[in-house]
Amino acid sequence: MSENSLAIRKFSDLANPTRFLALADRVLFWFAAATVLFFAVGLWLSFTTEGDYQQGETVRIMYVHVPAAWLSMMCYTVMAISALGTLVWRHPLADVSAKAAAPIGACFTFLALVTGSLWGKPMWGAWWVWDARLTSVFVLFLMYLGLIALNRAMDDPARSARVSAVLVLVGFVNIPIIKFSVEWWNTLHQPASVLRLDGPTIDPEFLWPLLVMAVAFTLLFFTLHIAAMRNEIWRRRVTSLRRQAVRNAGREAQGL
Amino acid sequence: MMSHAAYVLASYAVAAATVAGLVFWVIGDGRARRRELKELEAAGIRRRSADASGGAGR
Amino acid sequence: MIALFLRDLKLSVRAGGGAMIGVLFFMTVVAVVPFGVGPDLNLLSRIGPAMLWIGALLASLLGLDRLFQAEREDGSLDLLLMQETPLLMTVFVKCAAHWAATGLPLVIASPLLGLFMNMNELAIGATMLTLLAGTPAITLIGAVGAAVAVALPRGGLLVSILVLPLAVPVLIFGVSAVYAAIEDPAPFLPPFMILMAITLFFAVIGPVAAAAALRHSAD
Amino acid sequence: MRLLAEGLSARRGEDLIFNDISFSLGEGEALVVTGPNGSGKSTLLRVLAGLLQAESGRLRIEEGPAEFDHPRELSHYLGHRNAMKRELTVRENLSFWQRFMGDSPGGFGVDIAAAAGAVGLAGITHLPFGYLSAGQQRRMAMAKLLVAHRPIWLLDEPTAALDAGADRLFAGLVTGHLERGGIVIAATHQPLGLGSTQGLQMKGFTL
Repeated sequence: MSENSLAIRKFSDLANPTRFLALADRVLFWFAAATVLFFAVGLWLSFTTEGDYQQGETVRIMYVHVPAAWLSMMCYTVMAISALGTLVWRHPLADVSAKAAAPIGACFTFLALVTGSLWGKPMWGAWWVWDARLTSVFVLFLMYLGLIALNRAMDDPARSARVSAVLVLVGFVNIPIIKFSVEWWNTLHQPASVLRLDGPTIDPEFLWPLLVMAVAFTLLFFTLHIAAMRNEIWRRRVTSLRRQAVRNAGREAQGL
Repeated sequence: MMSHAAYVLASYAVAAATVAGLVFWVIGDGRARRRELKELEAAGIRRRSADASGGAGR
Repeated sequence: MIALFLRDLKLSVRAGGGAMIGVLFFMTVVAVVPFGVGPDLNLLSRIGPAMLWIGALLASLLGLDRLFQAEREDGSLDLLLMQETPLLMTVFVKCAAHWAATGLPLVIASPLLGLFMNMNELAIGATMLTLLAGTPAITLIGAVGAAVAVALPRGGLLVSILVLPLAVPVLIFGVSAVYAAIEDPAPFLPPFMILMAITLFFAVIGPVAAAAALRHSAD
Repeated sequence: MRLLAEGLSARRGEDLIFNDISFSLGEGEALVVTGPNGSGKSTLLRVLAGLLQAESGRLRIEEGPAEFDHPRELSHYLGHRNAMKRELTVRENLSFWQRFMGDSPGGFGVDIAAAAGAVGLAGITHLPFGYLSAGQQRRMAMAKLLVAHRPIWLLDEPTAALDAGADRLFAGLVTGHLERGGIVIAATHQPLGLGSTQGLQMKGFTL
């Protein structure tokens, strides 16, 4: 709810990075507090609910795994919207947002992969199978890493913004294609013996902790994202101030 | 079931470690940037717009 | 010498450096294999060690062409050549830094990819060990290629072409050591010792050859 | 200490670039090499720096430290390129060269802040080298001459990218080096503003 209204404000009102910084200062504490609260409740719920009769204790992995997987996709969506913002509306913060989101998204995707693997080992007896869903998440992970590498390779933010925005959008369009192709590729080779990650039909026993954890992770994402955006704005200020320092040094030396 | 509990613990541990790493990275990055800004400010370099739009940024 | 090592490490970690890109390339290359051969886990676990080795070989060739070319472009190479410190020490230290920045991450990333290839613990351990022993040899061989091609425009591709054939023995003994470790009858140590010997051999002649090539490349 | 060149000649590919160049420089003496483009000024300096093999002739040090087999080990070479990494800060660049080169016998390099001050850019050593303007980069490359002691300075068009103020500043650096008993060989087509110097006019060599 609050992140929703923030999102709207972010796009309408906050063209000015300085205003964004002021707002970030105000909301960050509350976001962090809400995150901690939800995590406390979520963790308590997820350790006190009953285990599943089929999957035993391992069902508890779901409470971390599913939110992480959800965030890995949501984060990419945020980046894609930001990329649109860069390319279409030329919003000054859109590029900052996309850049700040990439490492966070990569971390959550990594988390989804690792917890999925830890879930898969006792369930399927293998750490990794080239199942359609796993594979497309893995491709997503590689795309995140590629974007981070691209952002790091270009030191001039003004130039790199549009280039990486194009790449983000291409990736966004490509993800459904990857998913389809992988699913098709996979069913061709392997019968549907593989257990699906989406698990058993969820009954309320598992639904509550899952939902609370999902909200907690989402809040965590927004907290981190806002903080990372703030860092990115600061980083750019440092860069521009340094260039200014260089120009000043030139003038002083000429005065000598 | 013991080994299953180990998997559960491992996944929560990985999650905690990843999230903690992310949080510390964001905080540390913020600290470093703020310190650099302070250093630059101490060196007498100031944003042209900062004087006008006030100390809202910090 | 330590200063040179640290500088090269810093350069490869800073913006535009290739350390992370190498690992990423390694992951991508290995991850693409199952798409080509299909998701059959038995097949994957059988070809896994070879795929990891080929991926590591290609990935460690990635940044090699810049090893001396970057130094030449900004004039640092001239100063490196002039010093009292023997040039082959300089070359060796640059190789060590390059390996620490690009080869070592590959070794560290390899167990993760081993899991993707459904390799068992023993195979993963053996692959990691052989990569640890073998990737320095690739860097040292590559240094010779990089030194030979330093003055050429678009030397990057040429370096790969020059170096790949020379790296074939490393690949052969690396992979055969891994398979020897997995399959019982063949002993692990002989091919592994040969791999170590190759690395040590190139640790001696690689810098000498590269230093000679650099001396004569100056214009 | 005395730097002697006897009958140097150098070849590039098939062409003889210069022939039979001899000079002798003692402590506190400078040689200014002048001549039109393509007359072989840069080639001469690269031969002196040991980066090119001389076709014939000898280059040696007299009354100097004994354990050096080539004068290049006692020389600073400032070529057309600055030999600094854009990604590293100025301080990292300078401290790398300081530590890597070490001091030649008979002198000490100044510390990095002092060297940056000497080229008039004291406050910006914490910035990445790539941020600096071309003139500032050139001046920082000159600061490199100060951080490690070398008795011989080989300077190839040292003031090409510099304005008049920086020119004077650089002339001061060179004069200071000469006063401390150094040897300077500079290729230039601008007057460096030095006092008494030997001159060497390169004419180019045509067959």
